[in-house]
Amino acid sequence: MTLVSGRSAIPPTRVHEMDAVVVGAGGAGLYAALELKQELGLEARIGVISKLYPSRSHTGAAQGGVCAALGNTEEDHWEWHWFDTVKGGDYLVDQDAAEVMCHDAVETIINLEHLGLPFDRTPDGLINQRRFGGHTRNYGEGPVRRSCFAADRTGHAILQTLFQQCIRHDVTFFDEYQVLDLALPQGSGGPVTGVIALETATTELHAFRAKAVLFATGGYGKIFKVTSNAHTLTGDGMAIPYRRGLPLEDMEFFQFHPTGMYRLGFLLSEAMRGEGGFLVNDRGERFMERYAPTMKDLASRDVISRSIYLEIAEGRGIGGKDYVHLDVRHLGADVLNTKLPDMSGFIRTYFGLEPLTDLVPIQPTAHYAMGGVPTDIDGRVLADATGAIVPGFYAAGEVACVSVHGANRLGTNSLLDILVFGRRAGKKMAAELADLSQPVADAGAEVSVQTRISGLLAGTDGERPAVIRSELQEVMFLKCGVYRTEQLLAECRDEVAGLRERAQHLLVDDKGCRYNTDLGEALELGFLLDCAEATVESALARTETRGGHAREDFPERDDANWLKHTFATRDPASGAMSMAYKPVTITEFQPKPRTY
Amino acid sequence: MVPRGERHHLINLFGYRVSWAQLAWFGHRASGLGVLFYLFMHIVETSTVLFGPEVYNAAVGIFKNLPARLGEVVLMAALVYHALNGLRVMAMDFWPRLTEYYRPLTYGVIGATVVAMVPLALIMLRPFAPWG
Amino acid sequence: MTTTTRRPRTIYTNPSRAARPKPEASGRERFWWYFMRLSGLALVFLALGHMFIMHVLVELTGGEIDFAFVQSRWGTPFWRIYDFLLLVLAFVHGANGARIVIGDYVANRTARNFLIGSLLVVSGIWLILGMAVIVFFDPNTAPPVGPFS
Amino acid sequence: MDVQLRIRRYNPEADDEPHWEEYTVPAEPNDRVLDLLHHVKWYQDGTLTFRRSCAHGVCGSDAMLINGRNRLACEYLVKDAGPQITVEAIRGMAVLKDLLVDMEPFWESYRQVKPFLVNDEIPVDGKERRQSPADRDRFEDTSRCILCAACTTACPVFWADQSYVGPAAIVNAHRFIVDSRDTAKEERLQIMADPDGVWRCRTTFNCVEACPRDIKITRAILEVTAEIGKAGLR
Ligand SMILES: Cc1cc2nc3c(=O)[nH]c(=O)nc-3n(C[C@H](O)[C@H](O)[C@H](O)COP(=O)(O)OP(=O)(O)OC[C@H]3O[C@@H](n4cnc5c(N)ncnc54)[C@H](O)[C@@H]3O)c2cc1C
Ligand code: HEM
Ligand code: SF4
Ligand code: F3S
Ligand code: FES
Repeated sequence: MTLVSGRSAIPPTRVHEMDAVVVGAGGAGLYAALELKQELGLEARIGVISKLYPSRSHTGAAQGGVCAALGNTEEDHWEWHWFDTVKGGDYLVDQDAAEVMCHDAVETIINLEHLGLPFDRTPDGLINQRRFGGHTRNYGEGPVRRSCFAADRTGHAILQTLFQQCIRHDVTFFDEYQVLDLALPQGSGGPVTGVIALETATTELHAFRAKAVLFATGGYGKIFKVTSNAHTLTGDGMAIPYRRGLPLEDMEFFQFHPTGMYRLGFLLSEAMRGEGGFLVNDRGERFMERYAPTMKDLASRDVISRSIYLEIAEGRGIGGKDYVHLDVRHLGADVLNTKLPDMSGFIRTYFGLEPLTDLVPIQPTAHYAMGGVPTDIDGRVLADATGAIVPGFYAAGEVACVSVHGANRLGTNSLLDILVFGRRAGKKMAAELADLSQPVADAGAEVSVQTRISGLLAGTDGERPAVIRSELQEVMFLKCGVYRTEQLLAECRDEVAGLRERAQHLLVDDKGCRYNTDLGEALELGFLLDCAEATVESALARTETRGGHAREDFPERDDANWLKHTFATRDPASGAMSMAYKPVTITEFQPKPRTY
Repeated sequence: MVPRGERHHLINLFGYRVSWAQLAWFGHRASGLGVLFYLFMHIVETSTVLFGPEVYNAAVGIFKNLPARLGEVVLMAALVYHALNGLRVMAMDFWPRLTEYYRPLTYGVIGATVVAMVPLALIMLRPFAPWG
Repeated sequence: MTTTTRRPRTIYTNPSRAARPKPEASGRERFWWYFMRLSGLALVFLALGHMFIMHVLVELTGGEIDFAFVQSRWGTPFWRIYDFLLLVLAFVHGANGARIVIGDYVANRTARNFLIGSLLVVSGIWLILGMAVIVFFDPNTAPPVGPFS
Repeated sequence: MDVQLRIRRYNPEADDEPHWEEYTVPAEPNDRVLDLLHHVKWYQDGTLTFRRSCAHGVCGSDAMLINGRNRLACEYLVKDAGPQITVEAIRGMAVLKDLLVDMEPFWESYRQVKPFLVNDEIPVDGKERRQSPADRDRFEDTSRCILCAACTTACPVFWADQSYVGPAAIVNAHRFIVDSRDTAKEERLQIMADPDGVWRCRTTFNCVEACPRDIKITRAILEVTAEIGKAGLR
């Protein structure tokens, strides 16, 4: 074993035997763990491994709401929701998966209420609902109230409720353990037999042996400079299987949310527009009336983000700069303080502006990964574009791509995604557990993780991870952001490759074993770079404009050639990238031009 | 300029800025303990009545000078403050909604103590004062 | 070279069943909580009244606190009962307050129990002494009487 | 503009005692203290250790004692903090490294209050349980807690004795005690009536002043106390 400069070496790996392991304690992971416990009984050894305390997960940041066609405040049907999801995703949605999601939505939301979620209520005590971008009545006729919410912190309420119920159901938590690799002893075909994790408190390695492993590690927004995502959303759960030769699906589709706070990136929820706020340019025009005459400021996110960019490009940004204004002044103190208290608070805290009297500077911000680890509708991870399954390996939440969001996710559909598919994955794992093989150790993975860590700790010269990370974020935002071209993407690919090269020599200041978060950040940088690589490759491959992927050189949607998903794979041995394609499942709704 | 939200804090004690409300609590605790200590002494003093007038009058006599009288003024202040603040605490205890006004209530208690103590101190110190 | 001390971090399993001490004697603290408030209310009149009479009225009327004053005051049952109530309530209120303060600052169980025990004993003795004075004082007999004679 | 940042550092592997260190960090008025800490960690001294995630006050990771008060580093702006900023770990918890403390006792208190809805009866129609907006409003305030521990570690009673269950745990008990759907109220009140429960609050209001969510903590504590009074526990 390698000795780390003057310190005791990393001690031998500790082993934990579990029935099933969930990686990630956001909405998806917690719901799966809860479901596993409920299905298998309290004696089942269900471990939730999370690099953050569960209540810190980014699900808690989600604001606007979660939609389900409950029809509590006006007529609504899950089929309408299904249509909106497919259309919102620019017809790249797998319609069978979206059908499952929209149908299960109703029952899932009710179940959450039973678990204790503090939804806002209608006067007769039902779950209250409000409007949200892209959600329409009767297949596109006009906005509908479909989003269920708990003030403007629905995600917080979901996260807390699920965490609380997991406590009640005796789930075993391993908090502040960072998963670094999969146990995949027989190569990328599987089965997956556990994970290898680093205990942040002690820098010890732990091998978790389990028959079933679920990844629910969230997104990777930190590859971009301006993002609504947390510092900890570094795509670990995508990069790990990718490194082991498993594919990543639809990585070119990254959603830019139209209303990020200028320069800071934090989100001002769509709920602000749902309640009646609107965007204005330098001339004071409500420019969305031009781009989306029906839905106006509630059109889908990609449409609005692009519209903002066009306004800015034509010099109508505020003061000619790269932002526009959100106007919520007319909503009144009551709405701002009771329905949107957190949003109003952000504006006051971080801008020092008063939403009642001031216009709020906003700019599109990198928000949500539509792509990710490909799975079927039960969370089982796909080994390739033909749909083969990796036994014992599941994924759910933002890390996964089922694909219910296609090329662009509708607001509130992500919380729904993590809930419905987190829950389904939990159920499926419980059902399949008996048939899965006994876990075996993957000594190769353990050694390679050990070597990686020892190497980082031993290095005495090299670049600081933060330097490389900020360059990466800069280049991705500029060249692989809202608008893309062949040339920009090619430059971006080369620069990312250069950064990957430089990242071979990192300087980690902290050589200690106690809470070495410096080491943790260096490891996360590696994951970010892998995600960036897959994103750029996929973006280069797709020569059309669809949803969140806008190519200036291919401005039209190209259904003839591109009604298919990209599967980006890197061969672990040679390092060669390859692209494969999987056709979109179309059952009910034939692709049509998308107008709002 | 005092930074936003800092106005309600007096001093930085052991690295934590002490708010008026925290000071009020500390004062309540100190005054309560002080009065309790006095009560101990007072019982000893008073118990001398059982030994007859000479002993008692001598015992009380010990406290008939300026320093002792000043001590009694402090005792009075402590009790007045403890009582007023106790009433504030009790009011909030039984009407939790009043907690929203804890700042004005705290200022009120401190102010009222000061105001009440001016005439009380003047009266109590009269025998030792030039105007007495 | 510094050595690493490893403190095993707790992994919480079965949290809803484990390590959840049964709440002990919950009614006790509730009683004292209410007692502090109700006695406090009574003390506003008793203690402040007492102070007002002894230090303000006496001063304003040009009187003097001496044996004769006590003699005349404890001559009426009203003042005896008044002072008895004041004594007991103030003492129990104050002593319980001191117990709370000890509880706040002395975390060590043994030390805390010892201090609170001592407080109890000392206050007990003092309280009995005080009560004895009020009960046994005989305004008609000038020479020493009572338990101490 | 440059900011003087004084940080109380402690590395258990190297130091016997915590000590203060000073850093000069470039800053804009609208920067958060968290940005300054990041600047130190990323470009000056990678060993500086603290927790953080969301960076905008919703995850509760980064409660610290900054300029004499508990606050979230990501919610405190340089323009409010001034050019001299002192940062140390929240008090009353064991410091494990620099600004990072042992949160286990905090979670233990949280778990102690049974922070989960108990009600296993599901409406026959399979729909949601009904709850009037007024009943829903009763726990609106306390359900906003992000478990940042700023309140508990600002409480003088907790500083002196960590066996006090602390305001954060009481807030989370309140969340369920006043929820019309919950069926374990008795049990929770029993827990809250423990000698280390609500009785130990001395209405100091430090918790209220520290809470980044402006939760009316003392009010919640006293509402729980009143409920215990009503329940007539033994
Ligand atoms: C500001 C904001 C607002 C949003 N608003 C909405 C909304 O209104 N409606 C909506 O539907 N969606 C919204 N979203 C999107 C939605 O919140 C997220 O997509 C969703 O919460 C993701 O949940 P998750 O369970 O997949 O992952 P997360 O909640 O992100 O959790 C990830 C978990 O994985 C753990 N983890 C990560 N890496 C590792 C590792 N290596 N080892 C161990 N553990 C690891 C983390 O500790 C964490 O517990 C919003 C997103 C943001 C950023
Ligand atoms: C005059 C009327 C009085 C009122 C209204 C009053 C009220 C109160 C109240 C409400 C408390 C509880 C405070 C809390 O829980 O935070 C308290 C505590 C206390 N009181 Fe009094 N009290 C009075 C007189 C006295 C007297 C005469 C004494 C001394 C013998 C005394 C000594 C104490 C002590 C030592 C405490 C504990 C302080 C603490 O816990 O910080 N009080 N009082
Ligand atoms: S009550 Fe406020 S300060 Fe306390 S943990 Fe919750 S959010 Fe933090
Ligand atoms: S600071 Fe502590 S004493 Fe009570 S009011 Fe808050 S819990
Ligand atoms: S980092 Fe999330 S609250 Fe500050």
